[in-house]
Amino acid sequence: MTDREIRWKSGQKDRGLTRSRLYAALLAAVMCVGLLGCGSLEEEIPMGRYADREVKLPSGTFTYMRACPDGSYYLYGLDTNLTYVDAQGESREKNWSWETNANIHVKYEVGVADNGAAVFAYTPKFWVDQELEALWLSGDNRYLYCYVDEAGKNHALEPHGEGYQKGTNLNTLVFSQKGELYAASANQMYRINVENGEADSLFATSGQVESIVFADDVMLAADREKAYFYDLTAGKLLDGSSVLDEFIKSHSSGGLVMTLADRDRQADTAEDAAEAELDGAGGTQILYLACRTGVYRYIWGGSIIEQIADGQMTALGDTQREPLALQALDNGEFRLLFSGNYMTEMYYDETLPARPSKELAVYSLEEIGWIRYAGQLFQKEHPDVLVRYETGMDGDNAVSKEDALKNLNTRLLAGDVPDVIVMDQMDMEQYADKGVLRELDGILQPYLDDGILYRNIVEGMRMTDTEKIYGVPMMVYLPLWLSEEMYLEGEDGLDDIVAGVELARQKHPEGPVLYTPYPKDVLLQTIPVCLPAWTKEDGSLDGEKLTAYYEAVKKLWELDSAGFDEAGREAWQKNNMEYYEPADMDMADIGFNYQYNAQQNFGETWLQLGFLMTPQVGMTGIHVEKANMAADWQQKELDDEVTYGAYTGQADNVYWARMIVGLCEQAKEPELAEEFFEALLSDEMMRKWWLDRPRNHSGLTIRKDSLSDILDISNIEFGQTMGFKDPTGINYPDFWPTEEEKQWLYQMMEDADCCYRPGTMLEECAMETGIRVLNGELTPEEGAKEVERKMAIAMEE
Amino acid sequence: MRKKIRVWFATGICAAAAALICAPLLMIPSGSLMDSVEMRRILAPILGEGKGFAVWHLIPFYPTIGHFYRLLIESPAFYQLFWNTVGMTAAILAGQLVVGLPSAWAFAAFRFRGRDFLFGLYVVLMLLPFQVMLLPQYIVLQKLQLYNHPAAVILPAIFSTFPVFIMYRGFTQIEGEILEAARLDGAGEMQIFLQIGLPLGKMGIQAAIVLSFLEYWNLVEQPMAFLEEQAMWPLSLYLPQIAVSQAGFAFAVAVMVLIPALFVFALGQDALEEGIAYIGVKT
Amino acid sequence: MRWKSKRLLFLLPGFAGVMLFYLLPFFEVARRSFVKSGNNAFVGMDHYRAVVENGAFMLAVRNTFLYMAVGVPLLMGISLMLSLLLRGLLQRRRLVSAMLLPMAVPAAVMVLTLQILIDRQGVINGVVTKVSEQIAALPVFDAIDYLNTEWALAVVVCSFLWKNTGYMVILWLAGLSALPKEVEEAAQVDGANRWQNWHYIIRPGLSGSFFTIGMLSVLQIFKSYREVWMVAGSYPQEHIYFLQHLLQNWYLKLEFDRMAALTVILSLVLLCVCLLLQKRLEAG
Amino acid sequence: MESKKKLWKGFAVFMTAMLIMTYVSRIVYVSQMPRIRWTNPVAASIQKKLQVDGTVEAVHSQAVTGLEGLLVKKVCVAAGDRMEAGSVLYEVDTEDLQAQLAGLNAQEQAWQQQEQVRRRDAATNTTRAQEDYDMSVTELDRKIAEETKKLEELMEDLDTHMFRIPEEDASDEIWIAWADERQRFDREIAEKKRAIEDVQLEKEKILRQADRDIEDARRAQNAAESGLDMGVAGISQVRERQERIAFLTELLLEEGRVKAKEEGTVLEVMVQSGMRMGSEAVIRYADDESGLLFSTVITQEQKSMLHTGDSVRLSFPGSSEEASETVDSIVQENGAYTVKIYLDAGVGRGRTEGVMEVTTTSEIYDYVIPLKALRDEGGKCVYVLEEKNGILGTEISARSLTVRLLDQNEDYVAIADELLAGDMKIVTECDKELANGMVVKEWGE
Repeated sequence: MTDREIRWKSGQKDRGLTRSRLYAALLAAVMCVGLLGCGSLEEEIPMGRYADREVKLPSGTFTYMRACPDGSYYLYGLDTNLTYVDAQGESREKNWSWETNANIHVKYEVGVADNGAAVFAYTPKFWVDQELEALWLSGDNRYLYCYVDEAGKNHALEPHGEGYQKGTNLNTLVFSQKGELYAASANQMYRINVENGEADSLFATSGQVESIVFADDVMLAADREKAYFYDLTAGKLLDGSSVLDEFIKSHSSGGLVMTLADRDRQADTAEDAAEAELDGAGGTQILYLACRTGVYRYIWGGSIIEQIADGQMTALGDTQREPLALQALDNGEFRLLFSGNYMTEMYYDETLPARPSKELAVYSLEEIGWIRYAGQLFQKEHPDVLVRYETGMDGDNAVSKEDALKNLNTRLLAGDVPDVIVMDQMDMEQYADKGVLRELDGILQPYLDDGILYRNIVEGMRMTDTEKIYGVPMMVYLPLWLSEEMYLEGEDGLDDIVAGVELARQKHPEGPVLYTPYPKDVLLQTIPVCLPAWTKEDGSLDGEKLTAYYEAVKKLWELDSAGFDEAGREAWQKNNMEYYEPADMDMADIGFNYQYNAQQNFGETWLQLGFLMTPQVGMTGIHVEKANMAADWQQKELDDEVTYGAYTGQADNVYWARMIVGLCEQAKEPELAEEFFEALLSDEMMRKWWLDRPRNHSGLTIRKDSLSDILDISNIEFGQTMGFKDPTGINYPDFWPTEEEKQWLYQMMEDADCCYRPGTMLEECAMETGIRVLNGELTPEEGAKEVERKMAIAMEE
Repeated sequence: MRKKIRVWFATGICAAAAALICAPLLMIPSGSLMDSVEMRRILAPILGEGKGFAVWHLIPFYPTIGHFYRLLIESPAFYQLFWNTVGMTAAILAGQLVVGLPSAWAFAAFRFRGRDFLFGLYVVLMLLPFQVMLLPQYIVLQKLQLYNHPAAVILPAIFSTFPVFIMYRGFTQIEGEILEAARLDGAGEMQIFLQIGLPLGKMGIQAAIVLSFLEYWNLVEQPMAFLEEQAMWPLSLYLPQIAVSQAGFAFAVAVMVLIPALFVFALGQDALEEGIAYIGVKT
Repeated sequence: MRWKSKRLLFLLPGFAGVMLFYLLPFFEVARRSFVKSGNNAFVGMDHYRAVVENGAFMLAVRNTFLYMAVGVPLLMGISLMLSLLLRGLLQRRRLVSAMLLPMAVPAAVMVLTLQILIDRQGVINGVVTKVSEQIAALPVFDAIDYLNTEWALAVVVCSFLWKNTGYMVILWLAGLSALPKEVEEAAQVDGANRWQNWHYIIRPGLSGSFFTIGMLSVLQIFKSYREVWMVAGSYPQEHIYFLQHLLQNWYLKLEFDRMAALTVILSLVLLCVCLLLQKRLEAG
Repeated sequence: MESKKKLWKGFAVFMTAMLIMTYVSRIVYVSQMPRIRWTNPVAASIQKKLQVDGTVEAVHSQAVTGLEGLLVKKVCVAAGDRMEAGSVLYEVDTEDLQAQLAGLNAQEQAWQQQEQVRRRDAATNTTRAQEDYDMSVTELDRKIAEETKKLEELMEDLDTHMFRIPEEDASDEIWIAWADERQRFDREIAEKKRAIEDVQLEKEKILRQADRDIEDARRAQNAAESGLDMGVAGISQVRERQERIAFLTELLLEEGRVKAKEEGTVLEVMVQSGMRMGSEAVIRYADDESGLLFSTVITQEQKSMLHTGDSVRLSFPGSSEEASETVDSIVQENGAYTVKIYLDAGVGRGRTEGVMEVTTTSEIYDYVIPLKALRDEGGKCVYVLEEKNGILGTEISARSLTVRLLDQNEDYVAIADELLAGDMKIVTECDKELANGMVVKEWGE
């Protein structure tokens, strides 16, 4: 190309540049659209909720609080003196002479008036009056009453009057603002004149009235069923409010307290209150009700009850405490006295996020339904905790196990450690050696001492080198063979299995015996019970055992294939192919839970090696995901029962550990993690899981009592959910274990002590080489050497 | 005449080499048109389900565009990831130009103590495998609050030493005298860089762009480590673990990934050719 | 001095980024290699000793060195030869694009095709056995399980060449194009045969490219680990057990301090090689 | 250069195509997404309404029995007629009546003569029996008198003996003799007493025998008069004939018209003219003061809503009449339950069917959702909306949650489960078949 030519080309290029620049601009525009796609907007959290702060109580335990309109209140406890706390918080004790001889009286109820006068219901320790003592001894513990005026002068109060039933106790004593005493017995409401004890009965009640409030001249008395409005001046019962009754009926369990406040003083809540007028009572009052679910507001005489504070994240929500008294303060705050001598003040705080503060991080490699369920339950019980459950790999996406582990290790090394780790498919020893896991002996000791857990199973998890336990399985599978007749006699390992299959083969020359369409299946069924035996004490691989294993497996494979000629096997594999994809099945999910629609051609198999996965399904019809033969045979009305039993490979008493839970050493919330661990191990959690989701195959719980409870839950209770419907819609009824079978199951759980954990490196090597041995590429010896070689490198590292 | 034979001989060999390299790639378009049943049947031996050897039909017996339909029409996930990848790669390339170019120029045009040592260090950092850098970079990103954000992949890539290394080669073609002459004429460093450096190093820059594109278009390790939210993932993570049952779909994805790459090659090639021609004229 | 500060201005942004994202992390790795992972107690050379004495390390070094020794020269040679041939051709552009294609294929798909081709019952074995059956002369070929025998390394090298040839051809072309045309034309006028043309003109001109392409080949060797791992898994056949397998397995075993030590050793070795090469090639 | 421009154009076209396809595929993806509507579970009680039809009939429907053997000439009432006391029901054929009457009278006379003869024999027997009785009484009285006299003498001897007690110092023999003497006296007195008793016993026995004889005689006489000796059947037959004669004569007086004895409504007439009546009922009617009975049959499941003593609302089709009644009895018969409600007086007069309605309100359940939200996939479950973030950012997906069923009516159901929370969004409507984990969108346009 001559110079001119090139320049020409380049020149032309210059003019051409403008159009290509246009395309470049277009390209840039397209690219920035892509960029926009990447940003993620910050998710805004709803702000503002009610929180509470504890109020320091004067010394002594207080069980009664009388709120006064001006924000001050009286406190009283059975073994303390009446204490007055003014609006600023200073407390003054009232010392009455009557109080001093406290030791002679056992005080039960008390009622305090605004001016400090009080009435006590008590029983003297030493009876003077024989007749009363007789009454008392006869179990009718009738109270005596004493009135103490504000000065401290006391005189006995003997309620009498034509409507007054002598025998009943006045359990609720309340003074109105005008200082009149109103008392309620189990079914009657009285007004008692404190001077002479004159009691006139006002109205009958269905239950024991527990709270009484006064609005000007209308009294509201509430028992656990309904609220009674009583017009004090006219002296007659007014018609009640159905809304209030319904609310009281549904919220009185766990403690319901109420108080009244003038609407005008409740500045902020006033203007949005509905303008309802109760006839004659002048609706200037707001009734506040506090119970476990929160604080509610009822406009006197109105027809709606609104919730203004959520009890969840405050002391109200705490199941251990019960609210005893409620006081509405001026600035929309509330003061609450709880059982257990605990008082709080609830205030509204804009800055607090509506979300809980503490966070519990739970990690597992794959999604485990039970753990998520337990997390949600734990969160419901601990409203101030957010349980964040992360999984390394979520089903469909494509992060491989090594990548997920790499991500986890990065976070562990960088210090961002989860609180609880579920180590299914993970190498527990490695994390234990590196000090990531916390030893659980301390926590487990009480469980083991009083025999709650199966000791052998927990001991099975003990590390050989450090003699400590770092992880405990929540559920286990037990090996179980199942066949139409007694092929497997004793429990002496692999040769017994081979002998059994030979027996079955002689009986049924045609078709499969063990139902293993692919080489992988023979390995799947036998590795779990043999792998634990392959590692010697010092951790090295036991070559002969591995060779013996491969020889036995080869024999099994030949036996199973003997039933087919070449073409027959191919055809059989073909018709299994569409529901069963061995290629992408790796050891992680050999737990027999792959989608296996073998029910159709089940009839041809006579001996099944599987794992028992659901406790509450009877032995006679063992439902092992892969081998629900019984159900099939039952339908074929075979006369003889299905026989079953435990089998062993080279290792005996093997149990398959599932949901191995461990706690992290540098967890951010160690005591919360411990609490979660104990919640997981609690009987309540185990039972709830089974009651709520009976049709699941998470395994047999390691808690003795829960296992027996679950097994005892009668079949009917599960009603419609019993039975297993396979994809083609055939419904297999489950069979309920008989008593003798239950004992057999408990015995198996007792002596299972050898732990098998899937997903280790040895298992993967053994599996791959095993397939090559069965395909004839390698002899069993070569196979064993191959595995040894590979493991050598791993050990070497 | 001899010259013609030699040319023919050369094209023959190169064509053979190109054919050999592309042969396996032909499996991708053919695979993308094959439905999963046929795929399973011909790959049965590999899956351990049959005897004999697997065979590959370059022209599928039962072709179907089902995979493309599922990929391009049915679910918008592909596009979400596609634009993520485009955005990320564009940002990285732009960033590398803005940052890498001056560094490369600095190495090429200036003499300063420890230049060679620093350049050697750059090369070593380029060579180090990502596994090693995973943890420390994670800590750095965590501190910069960049974890789980596209910048966690973009920033480290922008400051990668790979483009610097390649662009440096482009600049070394320029002899020192021209620079000295330009400096004598009183040209500022920036002017020298823009007037002389850029045009001369154009070839190195375009090579760097193409090679960087190749590098970051199929990036796997970094996004998997630093991006938790799937919505930010690049295309390469859409199907990193392909089971045979999804092979057809994976091949379809591969086809869609190759198309933009083809354009970039062609354009990059073009620019390269031009750069080469341009340089030829200059010197 | 004005120039000095100006010049620094060029290097500074890039260097700052490199410092933040590469150098600092590298020093962190180096620090961790001298310190016990749990309580940061200074341990000195224990980790290094542990690494060096480790059996797997020796195996990995031998394999990696073998892989490099075979892979890099082969790659450079083939791509140089191809680029020399391509230099003169007209359809150069299309052929180079074709060769570059494997680079653009996502790793996962490339692994899938590889598995289909080189499985014991894979396509290649199938074709070869079919061919050997037809032609009586050839001995009967029994299927080789490439991944589980010594052939594994051959397979890895072939896939390495297959993927990176196009890549290197571009670089060689770039290097060749920088050579002055006139000198070559003059040589042709003097009747220099091809070999002399190569020896006296082209080879010296390309010395700079030798270093770049050499380094980039080594880079591609390290980058190819991902494919090897996806095909052969964490514990492959012993011949293809490379340093990066060791790194990854240690990482999975949380043995970060040993991994750090190995990284430091590796990077020192690379640095020396690089500086040496740079000095010799620059000078030459 | 040409190819360069073409390439840039190609690349740009490709990128814009991809951009457009992004929107197209998103539209397609969203259009296929099932659309749902959701609600929050509400704390409420379940109201169940049970509406059942039933029949109304008389409690114990009265029946007019037919007159045996008579021929019906004309029937004057039909089913459903009102009838008052005395209104004519039907008329009997008078000739046939007279013929039967004559036959009966003849039988009566024959019987009368036979009766006189029997009565005379009986009278003589009774007088003889009376005389035997009187004689035996006087003889026995005499014997008793003698015995009692002897007893008194002995008593006096004993008293005198008692006075002659020997002194203390007397010798032993005297004491012994006195003691023997005293014992002898005691013995004789005991014997005498025993003798008197025997006589009295014997006297009573004879007297009783005598009474019985008199009694038999007198009864025989009565029987004779009353003709008892013909045996019970005979007597009744006689009496019956006499009654029938009386009745027929009275009917004859009425020219054969049979009248109603009390007021009521005719329910059913089983006879027509020209038919000879048997002994069974001819007309069934409901008399007024006995109440009406509403009865219906309900299933086992409905039984749970109804208890004896509940108040229900009854309405009668075809009339605006309504009443609230209480359930009197619920009886189980082979799987189903019959409910019986006795209507108060005046309710449901003249109606034959009624509709029973009962509404029950259950206790307050925590989580009540519309029935259409409940799905059955191998166990009751509901779909709950939750956020799921995948490749396409955060999406709403429906997760199935197995629940326990507490109570339900036609359109609401009360469910229970540990994981349920008030703020959960439960899917009520969906335009496609839902599966677990499916991505959904809210029901926009």
